[in-house]
Amino acid sequence: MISLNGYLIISFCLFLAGMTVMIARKNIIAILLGVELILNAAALNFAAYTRFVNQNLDGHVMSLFIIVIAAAEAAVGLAIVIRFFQIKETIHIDDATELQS
Amino acid sequence: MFLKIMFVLSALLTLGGAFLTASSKNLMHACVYLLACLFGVAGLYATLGADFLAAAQLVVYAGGVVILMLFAIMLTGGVQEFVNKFGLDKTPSMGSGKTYTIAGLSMIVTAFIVMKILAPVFKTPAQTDLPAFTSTVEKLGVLLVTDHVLAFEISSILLLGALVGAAVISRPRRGK
Amino acid sequence: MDYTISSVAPIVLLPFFAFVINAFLARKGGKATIAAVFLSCAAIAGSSVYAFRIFKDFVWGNYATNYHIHKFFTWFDLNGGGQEFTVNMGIYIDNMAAVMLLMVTVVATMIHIFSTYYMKDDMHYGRNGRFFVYMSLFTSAMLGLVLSDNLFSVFIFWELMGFCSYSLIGFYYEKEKTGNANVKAFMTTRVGDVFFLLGIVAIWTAIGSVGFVDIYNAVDSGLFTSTKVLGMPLATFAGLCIFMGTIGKSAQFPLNVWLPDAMNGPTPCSALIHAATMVAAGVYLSLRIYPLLEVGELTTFVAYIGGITAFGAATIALVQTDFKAVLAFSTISQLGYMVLGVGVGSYNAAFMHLITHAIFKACLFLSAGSVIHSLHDHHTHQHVQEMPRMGGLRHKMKYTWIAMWCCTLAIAGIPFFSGFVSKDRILGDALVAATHNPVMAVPAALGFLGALLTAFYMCRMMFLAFHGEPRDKEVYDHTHEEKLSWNRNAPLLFLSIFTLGVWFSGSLTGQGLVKVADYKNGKYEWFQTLIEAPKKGNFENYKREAFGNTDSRVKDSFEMTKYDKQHGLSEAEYHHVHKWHVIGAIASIIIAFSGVFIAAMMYLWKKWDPGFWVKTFNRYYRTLQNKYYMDELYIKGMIQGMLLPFNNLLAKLDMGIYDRFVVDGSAVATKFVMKIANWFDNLFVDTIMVDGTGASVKFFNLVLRTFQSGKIQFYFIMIILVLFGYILAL
Amino acid sequence: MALNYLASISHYVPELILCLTMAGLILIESAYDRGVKGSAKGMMYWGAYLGLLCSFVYLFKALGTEPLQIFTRSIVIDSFGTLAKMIMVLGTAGAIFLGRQSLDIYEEVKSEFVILTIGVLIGGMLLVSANNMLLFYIGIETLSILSYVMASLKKNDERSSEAGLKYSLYGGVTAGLMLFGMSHIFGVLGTIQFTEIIPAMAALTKAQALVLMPAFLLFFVGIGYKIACVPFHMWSPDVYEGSPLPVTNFFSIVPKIAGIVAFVRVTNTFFGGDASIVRETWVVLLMIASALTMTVGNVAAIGQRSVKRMLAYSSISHAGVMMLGVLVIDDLGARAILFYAVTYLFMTLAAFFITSFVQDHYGNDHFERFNGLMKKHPLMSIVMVIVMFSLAGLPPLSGFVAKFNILAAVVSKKYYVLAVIAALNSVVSLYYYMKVVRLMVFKDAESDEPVKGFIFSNQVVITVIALPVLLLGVFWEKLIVIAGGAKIFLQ
Amino acid sequence: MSGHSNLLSWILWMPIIGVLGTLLIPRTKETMIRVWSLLNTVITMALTAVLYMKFDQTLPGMQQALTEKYAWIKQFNIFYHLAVDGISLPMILLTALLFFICILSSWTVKKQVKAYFALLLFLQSTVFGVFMAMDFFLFYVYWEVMLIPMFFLIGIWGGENREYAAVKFFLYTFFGSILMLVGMVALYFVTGQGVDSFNILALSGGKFTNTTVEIFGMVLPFAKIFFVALFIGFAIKVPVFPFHTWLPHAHVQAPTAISVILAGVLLKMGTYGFLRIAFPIFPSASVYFADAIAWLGLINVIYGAFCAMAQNDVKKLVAYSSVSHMGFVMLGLAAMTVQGMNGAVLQMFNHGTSTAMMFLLIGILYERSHHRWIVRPDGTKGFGGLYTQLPKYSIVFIIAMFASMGLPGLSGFISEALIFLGIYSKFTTITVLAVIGLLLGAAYLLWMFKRMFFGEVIEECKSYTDMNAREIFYMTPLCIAVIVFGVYPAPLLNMMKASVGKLVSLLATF
Repeated sequence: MISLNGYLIISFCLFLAGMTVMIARKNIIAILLGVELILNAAALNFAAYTRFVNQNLDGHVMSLFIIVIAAAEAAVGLAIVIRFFQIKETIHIDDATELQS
Repeated sequence: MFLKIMFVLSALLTLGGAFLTASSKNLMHACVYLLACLFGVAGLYATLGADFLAAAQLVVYAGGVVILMLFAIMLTGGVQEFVNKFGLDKTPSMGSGKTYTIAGLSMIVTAFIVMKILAPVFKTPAQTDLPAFTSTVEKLGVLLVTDHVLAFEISSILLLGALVGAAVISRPRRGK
Repeated sequence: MDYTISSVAPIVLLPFFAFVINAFLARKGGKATIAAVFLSCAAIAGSSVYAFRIFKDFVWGNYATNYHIHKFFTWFDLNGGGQEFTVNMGIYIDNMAAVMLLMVTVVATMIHIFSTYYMKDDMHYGRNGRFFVYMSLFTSAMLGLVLSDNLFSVFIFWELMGFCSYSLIGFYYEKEKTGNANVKAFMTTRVGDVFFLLGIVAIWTAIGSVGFVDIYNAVDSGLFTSTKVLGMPLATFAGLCIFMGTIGKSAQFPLNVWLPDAMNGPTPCSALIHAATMVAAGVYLSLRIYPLLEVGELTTFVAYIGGITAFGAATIALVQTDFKAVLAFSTISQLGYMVLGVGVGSYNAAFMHLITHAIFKACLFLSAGSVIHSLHDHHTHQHVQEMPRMGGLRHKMKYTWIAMWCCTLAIAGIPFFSGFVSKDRILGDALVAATHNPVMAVPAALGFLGALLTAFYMCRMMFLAFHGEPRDKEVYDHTHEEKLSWNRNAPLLFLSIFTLGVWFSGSLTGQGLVKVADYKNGKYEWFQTLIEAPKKGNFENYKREAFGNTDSRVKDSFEMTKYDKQHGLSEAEYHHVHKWHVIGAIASIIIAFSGVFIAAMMYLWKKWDPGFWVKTFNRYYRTLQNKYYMDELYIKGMIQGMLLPFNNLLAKLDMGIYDRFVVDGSAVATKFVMKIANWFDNLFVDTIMVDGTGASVKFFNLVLRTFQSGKIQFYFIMIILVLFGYILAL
Repeated sequence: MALNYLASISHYVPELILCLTMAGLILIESAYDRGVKGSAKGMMYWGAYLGLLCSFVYLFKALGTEPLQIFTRSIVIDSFGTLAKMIMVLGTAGAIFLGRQSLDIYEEVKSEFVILTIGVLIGGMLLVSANNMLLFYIGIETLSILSYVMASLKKNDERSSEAGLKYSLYGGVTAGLMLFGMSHIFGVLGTIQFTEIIPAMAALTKAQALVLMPAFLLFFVGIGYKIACVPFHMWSPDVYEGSPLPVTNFFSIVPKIAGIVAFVRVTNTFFGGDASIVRETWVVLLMIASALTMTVGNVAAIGQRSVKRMLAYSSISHAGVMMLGVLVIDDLGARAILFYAVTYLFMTLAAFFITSFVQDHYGNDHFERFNGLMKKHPLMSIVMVIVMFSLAGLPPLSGFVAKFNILAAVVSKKYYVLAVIAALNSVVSLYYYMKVVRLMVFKDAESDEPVKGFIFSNQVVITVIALPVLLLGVFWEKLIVIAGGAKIFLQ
Repeated sequence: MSGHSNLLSWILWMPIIGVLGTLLIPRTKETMIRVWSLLNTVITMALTAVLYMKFDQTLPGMQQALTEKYAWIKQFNIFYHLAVDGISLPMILLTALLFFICILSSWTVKKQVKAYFALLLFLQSTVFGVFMAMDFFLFYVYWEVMLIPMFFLIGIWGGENREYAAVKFFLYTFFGSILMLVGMVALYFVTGQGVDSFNILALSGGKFTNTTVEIFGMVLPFAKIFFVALFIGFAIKVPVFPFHTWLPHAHVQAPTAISVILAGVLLKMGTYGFLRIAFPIFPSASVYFADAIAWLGLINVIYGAFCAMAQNDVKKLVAYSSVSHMGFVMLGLAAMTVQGMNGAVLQMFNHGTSTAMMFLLIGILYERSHHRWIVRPDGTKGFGGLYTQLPKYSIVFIIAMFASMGLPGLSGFISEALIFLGIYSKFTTITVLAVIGLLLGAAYLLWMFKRMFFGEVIEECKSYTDMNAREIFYMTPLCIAVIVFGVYPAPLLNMMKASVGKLVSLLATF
């Protein structure tokens, strides 16, 4: 039960959930939530592989950095969102279509 | 056994949190569900013997990112015409049936892609003799100042840059 | 006497240098132009001296001997890099060329002299000079053609003559219609020329040379029949192609339409180019390639072309009222006789007719020029060319009248005149051919009919112009009395001397009778003896030799009876031939006289009313009753008389239907095709293919823009889809 | 040779200098009040230039030395990377120079612009020399996260912030995908070390190798996004358009070159070994991607009204051309890419410089603004003509030689069809490049007003930038020798 | 291997010296610029004359004594390799002559004189480069560089629709040459990147007859595939149907001197490419595709002529006539016989002179009339009675026109006759059809001449003045060339025959 497959399936589900959020949601902050989900899926994979396949702690290091960088990215992303909100007074993603060919 | 219960609980927490994050109609709720999900992932880390990771997950994500998100949600709730008092118009901006349909279809495709990766992995026989849990903190610490010292150090640049960047962006325009 | 380059080349080079110098001198005007005119005349006179020297050697000096001067030089070669190809140009003079040279130079000299009269007050001097520039160039080209030893150089000179013809027809360039006429002339002959070139190329490729001698040798060795081109023997293909050149240049049916229009040029140029020499060069060419026509079994075709032309042109000439137009059509008709002669195997007669025709037709045209130049319409300030406005001119221009009558009799085929000698032989040979091959009966019959018409229309022309009463009194009155002058009458009279048959045949009357009188001694038949078709086995002595200082003449003496032996005639056959010759001679005498008689009855004695014929064959027009007041009506009647069914049909076919629908029609078709081509070029290639590429790029661009919607989630979906696609592709 | 810890530092001086520069600049920026901004500005710029110069000098010294792995094999220092870094340093210097000039960067964020460019440069250098997935990821994120900020640097401009937004969202997704892929690669191969991948792959069965392909594909999404390769390019026109012009200029040089060079390294690492079935499939995928990239970039560029956007699209197509060098997976390709990068650097810099001047003066950078520039500013126009023709790949300009090298690399592997597609694309590209030339030279100006900012120093700089474009087209042997010497370190 | 003489380099770089000089002269001193340019071209002409003297006509192939070879890019074995043989020498002479004449005819250019002459001289250098380069890379570089000055010359100094024409010209030719680039690079690798991999001379000789290439899994013969690539590149330049549509636009819009260069020299570069590169390198493929080339040539001849006839713009008419005449060159090339090939090279030279004359004459007329309509779109006559009004002009026009339509005694004839002679043995049907081209060629020119020159002088033509001394001066050399080489083509043929023969011998072995 506690096997690689279980973790992989969980991460797979996380990934799918994250992608769903990113595509279905129209709220920009919600989309950022999706990003976090995806990153977590990847990080979980690293940890799972380390545990079950190769015991290479590099995987943990990867996960750690993913967590850290995700935080940084979230910070910058949110800052941009807020700036966007201040300018456009909306956080609806479909309002961000000023730039198109 | 404890491990199994913990795994099941964490898994349920993770998956449930993820599902609810994806489906909740309220952004604030979604954010909280995400928190639950991240807790679950931390639990999963714990079941994998990645104690340091679990801790970091809790600290950085639960303590940092999600709180940041919540602040952001609050900050963007200022305009009444569009949104309710939390700044969240429940239905339109959280996605509609149409968008979920599209997302669902996309997910089928995505699942296909990922399954292409996973299927052979699933087929490989599981390793039976897993090593016993040991604390990874020490090893990780050693790794971080030996093998991955550069990554450890240079990520400061990233963080510094992110800091500056976030500051630049959110700083109101001078002279106004 | 030695024949080196210096004794032959001046024939061509003198007029050519005159051309080069005149090209710079002539336009200066004033004395420079006079000098130019003089230079031209002197040059051609000089070449006639050289030509005469050759002629003397060939014809008089060494009687009954075949002479060939055959020298070459390398024009350019392509030897190098392991490849060999040489283009040799050369001089080839045999008896025919010698005769031709003399004829061309003498006629040209006379015409040059006459031109100094004709062109003198025609225009200001600069223009006069220009005329002589082209004349000199033309003469040198014509002489070059005669001296050529191969088809390629023939073609070169041939085209140069075409250019001169073009320029001289367009001499009065301020007239719109000269522009039409010269384009028409050049283009029509060009149709033949390109095929000529094709024929040259075909022969060159097959036998590696286009020298006449090499061609004859190849004919001997059977190369021309064994090689096949596009499914036919090379001889047929090449012969046909080259004969197309003849058709174009000699204005044979169906390319005869240009010659009447070519009369837009000055009359001396018509005389030289469009009557005496250039158009005859076509016949000269077909004589040169006669073995090809024979081997290629084209003689019947050639005979039909000649017969149809001879008769058709003559019928048209019946109704012409323009002085020069009658002559133009008669030229076509006579050229038809020559071609008919080629077709029926009457080689030497065809050539003889070429010579005789050149002389009397040049004289006729010069006379016409003399007449036209004298007649002025003082209202329009134009020369008068219409016969209805002439009449009774013999009183005013006696010498012209005499000269012209000589020529008319010659062309009409009256015994003792040169035309009879030559034309009668052609007709006789046509009869003989008809007895051998019934198909040939048609050209023969056409020839005889044509002879009748020729006599008729020529005499009609004479009667209308010179006899009777002046029909346009005013013009008549303004015409000055002709005075004997060196540059007006002397050339005419000089040429008219040579319209006598005695120059060409030992007997005064010609071939048929001379055999009766003195058949053992064919000595005086110098034409018949010297000019003979290139035949198998004759050419082993024709060596090509590079230019040096030695005389490379080849002398083939042959016995008196060689002519008959050569033909391989048995006694019975000989008698058969002779019998038909006699019959032909008698018939043609009768025909000629009856033609003259009918003309005289109609126009001179006015015994027969031409209106009668008009009435008989055309019930839409009133009978013309009064002979004395017929000046305008007569012509009108005559024109309406053209509605005689057959003539009408022919005339229409030639000038109306053919010209309009085939020549102009092909122009229309060409225009249509080129419109389509242009449209295709603009629309299809340009718009769809080239700009269309641009359009498709733009369309693609539009598609891309649709993708680039600016919606970030759409981009996400795209990523997924693309990954999906890639995974599927894996 | 692999060095550990402090021993490595002596080989990592260029980056460290830049880190110090960045830190120093932050200090300077924060130390001065806005009242004395003027002198601080100068200091900032000179500091930045100094740092870049030192870095460049050190890089130059490192050129041609033996490749070595430092920091316990997490970084590889080889000539290939070093040359790429030099190019990026130059590009950054150019971008900073332009940023100082441009009115498109507000005065109050100019110092941040400098800081961020150097940050991005550090990220790029990290990416270029990364020898494991971790540093690769950190490098790419450093590049990206700072780029998000740069894209939205034009505050209060909705387009700019939208650009940043899109960039960050797209970057987040692709980073996630890439990590997801990486994790599986890690799972199968058991290592994050690039140098260990070739032996690890050699040990794989075919079935296992096939597992890797989708994972690689996801990995490729991350890089593909960075170099804006079709079909992961969709963010780039929007971001390029929304960003301030100097930022666009910077984006189309430094991150792109870093991405490409890293891509070369990764591809060579993964597939440089034997010609397995994996490799063949991968090459085919790359072929399709690169052909699409070139075509889409070019075709989209045709319809643009704004020169900046046109250049943005054209940079996509150039990335496609450079990818041709990637997919041949050998030294010839690497050499061609380096050469291409050098020329591309100068051409792009010059083009953006001039566009910037025009935009600053005439308000926008639409094509019509270039009308009749030849009469007003011959030097500027001549440079622009040279650059445009060079971008299109006309001899004797360096763009041609670059394209020739790429084609040579492609043809050496006998990918003729691809070569033809690349060739045809350069015809399409000529069309829109020529449009600029046409307007400048053939048309009459809308107004006689000259561009004000085009002072002598700028003229000198533009000339200096344009000279290599011209000279490298003729005297390119030296550079090709250098680029050819810059071998990729694999094991 | 370094050269013994730097003459070729001098010729090649002399115009560049001219460009530099032009740039140094102040913008306002226009006459000085003109004189300097003229002087420069005179020097170049003198140098080419020296080249002609030094040229050994008996040698097939390259002249060793004149060859220059210096390493350029050792890494790729690219050399600065200049040489001449009998095929390129006539072209070089023609180029030198035509540019001299073009400088003279451009005397009246008023717009941006400095840039104009600089570009013109630059163009000259690139054209020389194309004809001298024996390194494929060098050749390609010159081939492409040539487009740049041409683009500006058409685009700035052209007619009202000049931009479109310039762009079209540029894109079209660039498209063609880029395919050539691929072929060139492929050759480089097929030969193993050795010292001679870019050496045109070393590549030639049919080394690739048995090489194959795999595209999408199909094994195809290398030579044929890349012959097609090269063919398209060169065919666009010639231009061969259906790649010809840039030509009328470019010709019509270009200023007079540029039309002259375009028709006189640049089109020849296409056929020169065949002779120098496509045929020697891929002889087997050339023989294989000879049929196709011949048919295309035939279409060129006929189609160009038809199109020419439909034109009401006299310059366009002449432009289309170039299409037609270059079709003859293609026919000659397709023949691959000694006559055909020599004819083709000769035709390249002769067409260069005669068409140059035509364009110059039209330019002269245009300076007076400022339009080129034979018949205006509204149906009125554009010109009429020019013969009466401009007698000298008319005579020169007649010479040019008849040379163009191939009148014996003028230059066009020999080459066309040789081409027919060459092609007949290989393609009889095509020959029979191609003679129609001769007919049409005469027709459209004569018709044009008739409409413009005959008849009464129309009102607007009465103000035209006849050719002035300068115009006569620069028409004279061309007139002389047209006549002299028409009467005695041996000097030209002697130059080329050895080299051409060598090529023919090579092709004959396949």
